[in-house]
Amino acid sequence: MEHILTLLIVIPLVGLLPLVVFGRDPRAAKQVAIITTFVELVASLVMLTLFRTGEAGFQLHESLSWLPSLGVRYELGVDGISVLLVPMTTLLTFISVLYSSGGAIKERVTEFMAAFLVLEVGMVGLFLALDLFLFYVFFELMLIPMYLIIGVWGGPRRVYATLKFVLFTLAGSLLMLVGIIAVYLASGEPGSRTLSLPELIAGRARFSADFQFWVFLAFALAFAIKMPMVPFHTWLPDAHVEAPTAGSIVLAGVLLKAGGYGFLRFALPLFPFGTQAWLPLLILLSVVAILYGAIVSTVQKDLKKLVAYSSVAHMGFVTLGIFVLNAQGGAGAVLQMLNHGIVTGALFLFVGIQYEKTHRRLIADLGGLANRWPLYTTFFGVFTLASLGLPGLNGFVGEFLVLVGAFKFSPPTGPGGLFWGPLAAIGVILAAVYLLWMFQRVMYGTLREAYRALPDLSRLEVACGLPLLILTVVLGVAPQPFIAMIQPSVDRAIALATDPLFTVTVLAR
Amino acid sequence: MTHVPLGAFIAVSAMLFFIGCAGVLMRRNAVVILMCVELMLNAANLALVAFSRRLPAADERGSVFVTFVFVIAAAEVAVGLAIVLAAYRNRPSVDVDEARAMRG
Amino acid sequence: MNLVDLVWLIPAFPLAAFLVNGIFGRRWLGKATGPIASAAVAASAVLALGVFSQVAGGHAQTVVPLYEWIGVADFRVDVAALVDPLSATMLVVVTVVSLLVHVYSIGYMAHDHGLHRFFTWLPLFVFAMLVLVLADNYLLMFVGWEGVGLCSYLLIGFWFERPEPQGAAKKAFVMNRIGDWGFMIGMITTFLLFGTLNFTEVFERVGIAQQGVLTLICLAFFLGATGKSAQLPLYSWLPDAMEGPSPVSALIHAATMVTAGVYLVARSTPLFAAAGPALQVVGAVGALTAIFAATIALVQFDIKRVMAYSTVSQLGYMFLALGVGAPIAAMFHLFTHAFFKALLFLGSGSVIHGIDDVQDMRRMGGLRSKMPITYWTMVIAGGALAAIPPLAGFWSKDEILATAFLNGHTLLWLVGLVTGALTAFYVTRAIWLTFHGEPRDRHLFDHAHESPRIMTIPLLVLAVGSVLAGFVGVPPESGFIHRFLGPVTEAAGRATEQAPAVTSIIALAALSVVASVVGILIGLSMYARHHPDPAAVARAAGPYYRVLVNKYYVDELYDRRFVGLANAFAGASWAFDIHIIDGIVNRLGSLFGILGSGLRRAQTGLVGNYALSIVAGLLAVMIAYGGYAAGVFGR
Amino acid sequence: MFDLIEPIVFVLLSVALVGAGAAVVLLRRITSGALLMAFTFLCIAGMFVLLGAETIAAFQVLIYVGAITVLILYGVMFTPQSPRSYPLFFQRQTPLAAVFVALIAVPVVFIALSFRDGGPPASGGGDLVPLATSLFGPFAFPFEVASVLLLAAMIGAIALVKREDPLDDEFGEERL
Amino acid sequence: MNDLVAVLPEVTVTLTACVVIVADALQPRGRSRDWLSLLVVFGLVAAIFTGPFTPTAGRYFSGFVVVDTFTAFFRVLFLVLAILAALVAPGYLARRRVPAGEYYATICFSTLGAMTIVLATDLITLFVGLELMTIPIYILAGLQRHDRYSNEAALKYFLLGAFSSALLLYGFAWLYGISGTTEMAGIAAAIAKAGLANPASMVALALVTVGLGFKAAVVPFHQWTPDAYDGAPTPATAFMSVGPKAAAFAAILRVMVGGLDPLGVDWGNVFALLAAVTMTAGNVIALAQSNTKRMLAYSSIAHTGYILAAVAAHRAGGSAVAAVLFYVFAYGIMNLGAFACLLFVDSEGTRGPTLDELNGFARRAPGAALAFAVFLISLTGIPPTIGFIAKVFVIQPVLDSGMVWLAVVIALNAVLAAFYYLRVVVHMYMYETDAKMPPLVSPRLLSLSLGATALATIALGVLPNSLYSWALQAATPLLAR
Repeated sequence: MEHILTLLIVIPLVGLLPLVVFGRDPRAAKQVAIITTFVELVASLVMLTLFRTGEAGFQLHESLSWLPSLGVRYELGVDGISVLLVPMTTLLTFISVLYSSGGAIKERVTEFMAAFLVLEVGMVGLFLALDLFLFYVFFELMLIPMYLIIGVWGGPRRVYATLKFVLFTLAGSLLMLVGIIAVYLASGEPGSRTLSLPELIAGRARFSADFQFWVFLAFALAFAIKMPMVPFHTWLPDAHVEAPTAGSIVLAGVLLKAGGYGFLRFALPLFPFGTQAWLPLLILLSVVAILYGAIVSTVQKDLKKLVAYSSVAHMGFVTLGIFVLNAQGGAGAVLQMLNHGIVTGALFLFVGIQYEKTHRRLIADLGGLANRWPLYTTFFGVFTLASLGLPGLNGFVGEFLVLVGAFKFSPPTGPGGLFWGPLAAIGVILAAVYLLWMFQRVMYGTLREAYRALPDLSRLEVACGLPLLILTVVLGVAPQPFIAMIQPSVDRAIALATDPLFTVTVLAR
Repeated sequence: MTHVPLGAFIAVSAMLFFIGCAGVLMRRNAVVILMCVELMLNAANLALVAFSRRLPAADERGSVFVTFVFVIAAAEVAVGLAIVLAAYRNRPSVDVDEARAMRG
Repeated sequence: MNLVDLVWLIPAFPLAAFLVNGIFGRRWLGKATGPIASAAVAASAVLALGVFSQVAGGHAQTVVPLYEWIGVADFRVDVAALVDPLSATMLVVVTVVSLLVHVYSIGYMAHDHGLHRFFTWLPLFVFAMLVLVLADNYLLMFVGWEGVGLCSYLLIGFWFERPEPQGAAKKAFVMNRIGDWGFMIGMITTFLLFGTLNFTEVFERVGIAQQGVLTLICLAFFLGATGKSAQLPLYSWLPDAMEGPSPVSALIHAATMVTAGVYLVARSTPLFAAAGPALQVVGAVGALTAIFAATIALVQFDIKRVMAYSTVSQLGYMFLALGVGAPIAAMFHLFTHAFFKALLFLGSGSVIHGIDDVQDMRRMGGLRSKMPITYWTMVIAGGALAAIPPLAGFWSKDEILATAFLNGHTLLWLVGLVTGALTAFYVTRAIWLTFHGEPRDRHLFDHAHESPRIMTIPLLVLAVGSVLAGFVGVPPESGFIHRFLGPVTEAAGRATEQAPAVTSIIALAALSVVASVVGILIGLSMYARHHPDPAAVARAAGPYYRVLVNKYYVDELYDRRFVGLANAFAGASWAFDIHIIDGIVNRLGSLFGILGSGLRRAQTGLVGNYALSIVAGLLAVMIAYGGYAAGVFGR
Repeated sequence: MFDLIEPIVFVLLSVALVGAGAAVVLLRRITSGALLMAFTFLCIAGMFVLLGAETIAAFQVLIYVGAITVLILYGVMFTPQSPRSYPLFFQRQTPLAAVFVALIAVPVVFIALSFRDGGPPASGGGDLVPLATSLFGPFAFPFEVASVLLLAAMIGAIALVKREDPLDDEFGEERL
Repeated sequence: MNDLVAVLPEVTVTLTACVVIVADALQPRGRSRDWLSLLVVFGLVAAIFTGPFTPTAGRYFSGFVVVDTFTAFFRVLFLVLAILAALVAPGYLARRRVPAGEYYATICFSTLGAMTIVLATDLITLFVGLELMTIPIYILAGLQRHDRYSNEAALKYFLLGAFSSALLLYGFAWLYGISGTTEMAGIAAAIAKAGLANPASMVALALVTVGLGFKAAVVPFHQWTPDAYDGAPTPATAFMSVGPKAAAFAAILRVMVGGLDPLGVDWGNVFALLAAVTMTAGNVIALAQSNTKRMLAYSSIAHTGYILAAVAAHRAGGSAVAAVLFYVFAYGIMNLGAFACLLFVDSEGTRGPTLDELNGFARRAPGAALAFAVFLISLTGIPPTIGFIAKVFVIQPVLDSGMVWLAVVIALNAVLAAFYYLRVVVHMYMYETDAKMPPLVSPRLLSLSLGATALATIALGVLPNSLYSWALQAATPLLAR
């Protein structure tokens, strides 16, 4: 049990073997993938039970020497920031695989499942890695499978979309790699250098002010592209529109979280001064993302594009919450990541289901579905409402906490919370506008003849949606237990980022 | 008796070297280019021997080097001519400007 | 046993009904959904009355906690109920009216294929409304607040296959959201100021804040109230909301939800009282809305729209009351209004139901004989609305006007008085056009029929209510309701009022009665004896008339101008996204392509050129070395 | 006046050397170019003698003037060119090339003059003994490698020109 | 006697070459010659295993041959590359009627030359080795002698190669003139005295830079590369794109770092500039290529740039040299693999497949496509492959020596490279094949060796430590001073 984290990383790899062996038969491949991801899900829940709520530090810590000549360690651990994201990841992966095995993926099933298992390794490892280098490896490991998933099983413009996705991500991450190596070199005298996060935090006083300034920029660029923050977001709509349903689910549900997670886990604690230096810009971009994403969403004609742009807005709340640097904002940001993963993942799932049936994604081609698909309408409606932040559903809690944090935000210079807060709050109104409008145009009105024969949700589809539905309600009605898990670690991260003494000492040098 | 200074030898070798160099850049005939390369090698030889004979710490290394250059030059010419011939068989021309099927 | 501790059962029943009907309704329950929902609401109504009686029996104000909802650092919000006279009153109003509407709906919706949906969402609404009422902090209240908004959205759009309901529903939700923006800002600033969102704690600490900030907070909250309670400038969704089924209009858009705004402000009386200017804004907006809506109501022909505008105007009264520092009067009017306005809606619903779903009064007429019960009950309700003593409306409205006058807001009082006259006129007009005179549509008339008992009984009950409800406020200033709510709203500064002289009160009452009577008489003379003939008046009025018929062109302004502008802006930003932001990226990509094919040309395939580039390179390298050696490029 | 012999010889040799080299580059008739090249090699050999490296001079005559020149003459013979106008012997880039070469050559030649002379050869007399001793002593390894190089070149050259399969026959017997 | 033992691997290689020639001669014409490759492999493997028996670090042949960790590292690298080149060849040689015996022998000779370079302590041996490495490559390029592309490739490579050799030789001559010796150590000492300010050493240095830069295909001395790689028989291309480059960098390290370190600051900056230009030009031109073989040729230029960056960062000491060694190794196996993958799509009359000819490759030959994808991803530098680790090891010294701009240039170039590498994956996996596709050939030997190489690419990407620490050891002799 003390190696549960390693187990989490190994399970999908183990699943690859039978996949290769029985690869010839697609049905076998599906079963293997489903079983593997399910075991992984269970394992992650076990991990959740082993987690001790209320502790700020890293738990279930594992550390092995991996690349001593570069001070790189195979170091894993979870804390409040990551402990909930991992089960979310495994759940979404499981659902994606489950749904895809229902016939959404018709050709090259084995390759698809293999890609998904590799992807899962990357995603889970990302949230567990405590060594910068290891983190980077997992960060990049997610790239190729997703590249193939979009490019091979995607829509008509898939090649353009997938290359765009990869190049954007690489452009950011490679600069981050330079940053990571710079951190390694600055981490100490030759021989005593390291990339392990705990040690780096301990010795972060070595990082001079403008070192932090530049390296933070390198990190921030990578994360901002991954989030994505305006103006680095244009890869997202294309990628989502072209990606197969399962791809969209994990892309929106998990990959986007890598950015916010990276900020909170690495950028803030390591570079307090860099954070302070770039804070105003990042706050501005966050609020812009919130409003801009919402405004652009209102005029989208393609269902997936609309949800994609709404993601931009929602991620804006995450970054806003992170960079206001206070308890409410931080906790809200993490919750928002969790909720966005569940809700948007679900939205993409159901858009996909709808697309499988009608083969239409243009909102104009749809309408009146509520007549024939009461069940579908219910699911889709609930997730829409959650996405627009209806109190009582999970979307609200995160956004509201972020708003509280935003109002509290009081920088030494420049506009403060009472300026940003209300602006960000407008995003909530706009969300209602574009999401409800979308919902009406798709669900209300008169049904087209062509769709009369289409069946409502199948058992499989309900099975995919139900867990997410339950989580949506639970997290909305009783979020406190989860907050209790998140809180201490978030506070620690923020304390590290705002430690006034530290900033002084750095500036002194 | 008066000696020709080392610098003079080197200067001459340099002249010869760059003459050969110019030849490589100017002529079209593969064989002539080969000749020019040989001129350059000889210029190098001249320099080497001059150094080896006239340097304060004179030793025979220069001469040894030159001997090896002889061997290498021979090998080079042999192979070079073989290549030119092989090409000439497929397309009877030794004009290097006509050998541009691959470009870009 | 202590019912107050069971207060959570009150919302629990409707919630249960919602879940049962929602999950099993479509497949198995079908028509059974109606009785189930009604039963649930009945149960909570009984319980609510029990709680009310206990509170009335002097049970101290209590907080019934359920669990901790959100707790981050100093930001802590519990799910807890605050039971005090104010919430108790609302409990009764909400549950009782809801019960009646539920029962009525069983008949009214009997033939609708979406029956189960209707009886899924109606209890959900009741649940949300009860949460709103019971909440002991702003955030929880906000949950109910949004919940009722959602339900109203769903129920307005109940007949979602037709385009109008969709538009109306969306309009309602979005306008509410605009209000909610204010609510949120108010809420969060409140938290920043007082470090809590809990009502009682906030009110205790009211002293620490200076007036300016408080005023801002209150205005923010009031923005929320205007959205919910359809006040200027966010009123225009309510008339459109009439696209929903009549019972919905009665319950949500007359009796309960729309009064949430009033409730919010009444709840926050201590805040508003401490923030002077805010109250004046509230009063002004209220008065303005009152007369504004009343004038529009004068010329409408859709019976439900008349009622809708009258609702807007009556809500205006309530805010006027709040504005002049008479929250009790406001609550009192809220209480009575719930009965007679619900009755008016259900009545018009019954009419519409009786003449297969026609709403245009110009096609009605002479229905009195066909549907007597509906007629008489509506006459009573109309009287109450027109504030004819001793009907309910008279007492509450008269108290509002009296307080306004006595507190020195003469202008507001005058507006209220005129509005009273107008109200009397348009209600007379509505009733006359509907029930008296010659049937204007023979065919409809022949098929007209009285509604079944299940619908008429609720009408009767409400009629009784409309007659008697007023007496909780008798004698003025010291009736039961005043004694009951007094403690809640002491902060409202009633102390400023010297105990008013009875004579003055009677005088004012007399004046307002006169106003109403005048209104009625004009109405009768115009529509009963065509003297002057309405058409002639309309012609005479000319442009003014047209302005009224077109509701001051506000809808045009909102729906065309604003929406159009917004869409244009959004489109522009998307174009920006595609052509500028994404364009730059793609340009960059193609740039490298061009660069590449350009450099390709350097690869001429000519050995000579290659050799030359080597020599050129040699020269460059020599220069570079020389440069570094001479330190030209630095080291 | 005898002590002026060496400079005089040097000057003559240099002039001949440079002149012949330039001729190789500029002359149109390839055969005569080859012969001039051989002449250049001879001059170099003369230089070697002047420098007191008789053995190297001997090698120079044997290998260059002998072997290599012959090889090249063969090469010239095997690859006859159709007659063409003089400019076509030169590449289009000739002027540009001249400029570049000049740009490098001029400074380099001047730099070359800066090498300081170490006086007369320390060990007077022939260079045969030291050469031989070092070649078969310390430089044994490169010596072996060089022999392998010759082997490799031989094999390669044969592989490139030998005719075994019919494909080669489409090119005229008469040429070789 | 001890001397001979010291160079046992070299002797073995030579013998192997001779045996192959004889065996080839004995074999009657028209009979399959595939077994020759196994013969070569056997010999070369033997050579690898003789390595450990040679007496450890020391100088032999009266100090003109040095055997140290540096030598050992490169010996193994060269032999491994030669083995792979021999393994992937047979099918192609048979199809295109390329003389097999000569092919293998030539590879052996070239390898011997490369090994000589790393044994050298003085310019003479080094130059001889360099020529023995290069001249067989000229032959190799032209070995498919009925193919005019092959002829042209050989001709261009030879003429330019000879030209650059002359430049290099002249540079060496001047170095000798400046220092009065041909031993690196001596040169180092003398140069340290003279300094760059002395114009003569400046000229010498420039000539040497150009000469060695040409062999390693540094822009602007690179233009022979695409044409030579493109025209040469594909297996030969696979070999010449890695072996000579590795040898060239061995020479650069021996001469520049081993010999001219005192001037480091001066040539370091120039090399940094050259590196930046090289990687950028290589990548940008590769973007515009439509033929896979030619694209890979340009990509190999880009990789030269990355390696050169590490050389330029030699101030960082051991980590820089180790980075060069590691990268050369990584580049060797992944690039050779990538070129060899082209052998699957090999149609008469063409040089290499165009991108479109790769459409649907993943469906037609899943295994080969996967291997190719792995090599491409590794060349891009994405984990978990050796290519990624190699980039990391390069960036580290570059940053360490304070050349942040160069590190950023490397990063951005990697993005450019990703575009065209992954575009190949696009064609293989995301486009459907259409009719009139050239038929696929899949010799078992080729598939096996490529599979093994691909596995190695990933394995060394996951567990690079042993290799890197070996590289670090190998770096020490150069820095001992």
